[in-house]
Amino acid sequence: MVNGLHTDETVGPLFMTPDVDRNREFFRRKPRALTDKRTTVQDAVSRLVSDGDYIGIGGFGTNRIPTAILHEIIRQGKKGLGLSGHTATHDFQILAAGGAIDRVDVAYVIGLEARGLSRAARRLFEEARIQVCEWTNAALAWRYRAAAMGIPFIPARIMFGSDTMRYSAAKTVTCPFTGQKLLALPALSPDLAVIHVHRCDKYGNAQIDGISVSDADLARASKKVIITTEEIVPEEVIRQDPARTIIPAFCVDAVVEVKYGSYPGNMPYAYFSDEEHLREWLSADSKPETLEPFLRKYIFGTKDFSEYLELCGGEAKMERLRRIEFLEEV
Amino acid sequence: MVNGLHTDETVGPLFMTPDVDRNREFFRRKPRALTDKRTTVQDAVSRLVSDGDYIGIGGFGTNRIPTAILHEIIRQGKKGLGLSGHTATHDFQILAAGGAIDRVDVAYVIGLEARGLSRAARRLFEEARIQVCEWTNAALAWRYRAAAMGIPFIPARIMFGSDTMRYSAAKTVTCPFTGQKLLALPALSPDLAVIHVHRCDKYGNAQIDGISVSDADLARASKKVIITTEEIVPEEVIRQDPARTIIPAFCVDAVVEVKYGSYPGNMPYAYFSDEEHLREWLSADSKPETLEPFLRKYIFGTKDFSEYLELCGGEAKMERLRRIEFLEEV
Amino acid sequence: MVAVIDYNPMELMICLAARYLEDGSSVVVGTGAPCAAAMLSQKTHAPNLVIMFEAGGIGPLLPTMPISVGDSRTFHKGIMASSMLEIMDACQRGMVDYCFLGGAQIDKYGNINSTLIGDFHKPKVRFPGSGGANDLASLCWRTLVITPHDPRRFVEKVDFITSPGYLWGKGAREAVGLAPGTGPYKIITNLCVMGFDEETKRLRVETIHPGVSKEQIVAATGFELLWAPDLTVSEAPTELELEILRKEVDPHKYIIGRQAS
Amino acid sequence: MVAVIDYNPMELMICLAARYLEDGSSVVVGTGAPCAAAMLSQKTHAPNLVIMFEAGGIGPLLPTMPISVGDSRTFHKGIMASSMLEIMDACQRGMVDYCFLGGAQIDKYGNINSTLIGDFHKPKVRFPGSGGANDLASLCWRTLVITPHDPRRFVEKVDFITSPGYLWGKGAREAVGLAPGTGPYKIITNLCVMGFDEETKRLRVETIHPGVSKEQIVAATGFELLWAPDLTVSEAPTELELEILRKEVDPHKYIIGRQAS
Repeated sequence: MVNGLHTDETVGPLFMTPDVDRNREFFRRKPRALTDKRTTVQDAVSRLVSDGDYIGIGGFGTNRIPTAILHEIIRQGKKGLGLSGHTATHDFQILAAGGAIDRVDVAYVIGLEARGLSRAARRLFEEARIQVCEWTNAALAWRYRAAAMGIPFIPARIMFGSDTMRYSAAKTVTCPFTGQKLLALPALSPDLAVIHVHRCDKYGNAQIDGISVSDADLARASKKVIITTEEIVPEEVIRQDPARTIIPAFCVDAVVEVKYGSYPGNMPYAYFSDEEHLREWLSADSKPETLEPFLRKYIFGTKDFSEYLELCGGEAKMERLRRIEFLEEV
Repeated sequence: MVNGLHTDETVGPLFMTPDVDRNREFFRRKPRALTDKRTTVQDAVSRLVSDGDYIGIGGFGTNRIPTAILHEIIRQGKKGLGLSGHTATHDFQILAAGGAIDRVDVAYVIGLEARGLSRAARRLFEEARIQVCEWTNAALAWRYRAAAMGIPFIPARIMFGSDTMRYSAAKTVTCPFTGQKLLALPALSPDLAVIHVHRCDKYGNAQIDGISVSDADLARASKKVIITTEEIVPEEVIRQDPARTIIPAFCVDAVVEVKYGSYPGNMPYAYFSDEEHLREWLSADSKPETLEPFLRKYIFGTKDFSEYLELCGGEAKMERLRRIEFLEEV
Repeated sequence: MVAVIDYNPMELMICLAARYLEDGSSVVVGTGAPCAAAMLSQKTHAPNLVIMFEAGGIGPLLPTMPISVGDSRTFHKGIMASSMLEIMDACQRGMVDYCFLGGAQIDKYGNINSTLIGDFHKPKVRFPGSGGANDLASLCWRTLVITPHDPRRFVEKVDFITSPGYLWGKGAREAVGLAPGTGPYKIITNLCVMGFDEETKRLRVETIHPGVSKEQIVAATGFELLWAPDLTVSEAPTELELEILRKEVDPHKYIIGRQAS
Repeated sequence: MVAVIDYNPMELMICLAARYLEDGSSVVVGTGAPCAAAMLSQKTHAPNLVIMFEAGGIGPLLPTMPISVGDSRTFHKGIMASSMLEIMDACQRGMVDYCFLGGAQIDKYGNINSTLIGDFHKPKVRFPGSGGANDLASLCWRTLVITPHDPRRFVEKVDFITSPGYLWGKGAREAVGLAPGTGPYKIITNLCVMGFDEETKRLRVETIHPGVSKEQIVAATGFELLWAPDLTVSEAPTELELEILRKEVDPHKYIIGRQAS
């Protein structure tokens, strides 16, 4: 890209419409009542995940991720999903391994940060088996925010001059006050958000300890929301300290208690990530021949998340990860 | 306004520029270091409030308001201030009584909600002694948010078709994705924000219990920030639970410990509003002849907030308001 | 035999308003009569009504009537103590069903003035301004109004449109850019309940309060009203509604002790 | 007499980077060398450096090196555990001074590729993409890069501009709409430190690491480099820097045990 050739034209596909009037009609019908939304992982996935849905995952890659739901999505053989790749690391790896996704808004995918790259995930791109639109972490976070705010776009000052912009579906807009050119980021309203939290009540009023990443906006932006939680607490715990609520119940469709639910990822103030097991994943998915038996052992051969956890070392392993989280062990 | 005559033209004055590049230059120089910012009300006002400044007040009218700073602003005879009237009730009443303000972005002013209207404040308008631009509560809150986000405007779907819009300084903008007309709200970056909180450390890392109204955005949007606090706590209290921090220290310029600082307003979980004293204010400011001795007694005749509090009943009064807050008394 | 139940106009207005709030819906209320209506609604047919306050309180267990839209009662044991934009964002994305407004003037299209009487630059009477009223009227699905009924209030043309009703008629809201499907729903006064004619979007009397005549309503209204073909008498408060209103919602008679006009 | 201090290239790069972070400034870091540099900086000349992580951690008392930009170490006893947009908003409004980036390719204007090699629709090699890199490069005042120096990395033209450097030269950032006054600041490699020529905004070698020759640098760079007129030798790590780096910042040698190239 040189001076004379610079253009603000973008060529990426817009997977989700920023039509906020359509969203309003949907949200109009979404129930607000405090009803008991507790269910199982199996039920939540079979009932709320449809082939072709576009999904956003809470947390940050290997931190506070809803592993049980991700496993169940590939266990139930869901197909053709779209994904918001807002620092999607182990979450992307799981869905890619299961062949569940065929389109992705990329901010950060494939990599597991310092741990290396998932070759299975990478193959999706290098073999052109996935439709791709490029964005950035802030772009996807602001896109959630626009949808949460009920506006079709939000202006920002990123991506200009880059191929990230060129292969995105952003557009430009002029500020009517300053005359400045700004990037217009289209509202992103996933069909479904899946978010793991520290605690919530049976209605879905949820608390998160530590950083909330983009989950407040994601939960509000999404049409449906599945919450998995370390613990379901009495309503009184929520009402005792309502400033702690990050996600209000009227955004939530299903609540599933999954203790250790972020494993093998980190759950702040609870347990650290299992680096050993994440290395095993990365090693296994380097070749289709090793990925297949790995998935058979850990996902397709297990009935549910608790069987998976047992295979990975169960309570003893979690106790060790707890000690690492609390800096009692390295 | 009828069909044929409808126009989106707006005629209100834009008191503060939404030039985010200028703000960036200012914020570039704003210190980030954790330095001891404790000072007195007198020093904070004399050092950080200049005649002509445009000010935003935290809280919500008679709830969690920085009364001591407001009193001191009129005690020091500051003049020509601009104000963001984002549900400014008792705060507006104080500044109006002291003749400190000459322009206001109105969302809600003059009134004290169910308690009635301040006639002294009303006279400012009816005698055309104040420049006025109309907005709404959400408009001013989103304008803070735009400034906090570092963008010159934020789109919204309010004010259309109303005279509130006509007498505002909003403009319209077209969504490049949906073609929809949206209202562009210009970023509002006050020269100074004054916010009362439950606790903060000496650096200004602040916690608010209960609703935060628009204070998270206001603190980030404003060039300078004065925090008054019920209590200054050790840094460790903040670091113990960093998810509780609503305002980070690098936004803050001065920290003043003012116990009961929201009096006669409500401080959630601490003390209720003093309805008796607020009625006395409303009654006194109904006529210039009664306002003058009232101000002499309570503001100009007192050295500081603690003398004011003493005049109003001191600890015994605060104990009663504590009991009302905790529903032990009506 | 129908028991004769004694009630005042304010009590009637609150009971009528309460009945419009569906169970499982959400409502942004202010202080006063709207808050009383929402509380009554919750304690009768709509236990799952989600009550919100524009300063950030969501789903409180209201221990008493708030005196401010932002005081600590508004989030007492709430499901969330949030922020103003939490509420406004929820309204804007379509998750809030009802809101309540009031005002100094209202015209035949339900446009409301709570800003000023007279000239903008030197008003004869200045009021507080929009506050969140314009936001709620623009963004919530259905706007309810509880107001005294008199000709100074119900005027042909408001001096200032603070909050948009149907502006100048059908299609006008959409034409200026407001979200489709929104607008004023019912106007509840001390004389009658009015809705809006589907074709003209003009105020139309739907039920007349017991003991009130059409002439009284006409005399109290500064413009020509429409009348529903199936005009009926407003249903009086039930004994249960009154008992809950008086004993649980407003035991100190802060609201129901007030004059309705 | 100068003591001979033994250090490896990674240690040198971290020490050099650390020195660029001014006391009282703010920096967004990732994991690895940038985080080590910020920690070292804080423990030497810049105790008041505010360290931020893009997932939301602000001002932690880092007990150990984070393994993820969002793990619990990144807000351990922090001044705030916030959100991604808290960080990005702060960057966008101009409150973040420094950020660190890395990438697979970098060109003479400091444009960085961390997205792919080859064709977009069927890349030869796909990398993770921008993550927050483009955001930080667009919004922070000064971008620092710590990277190995080899000709596959320092290329005439990157296959994909993930994060903007100076694009095609002076004025280009402003021309496309990026905030004025921002851009790459220093590129720290295992061979040298490069800045940018004021006129052309091209990479310019400013200091050469001890024992490295100009020829080595030329051979490791796929485009024509500029050379500062006052070219000097990079200042080696001090004993104190190395001691703190090895004992306090990275005692397990997660970072300093790695190859720098």
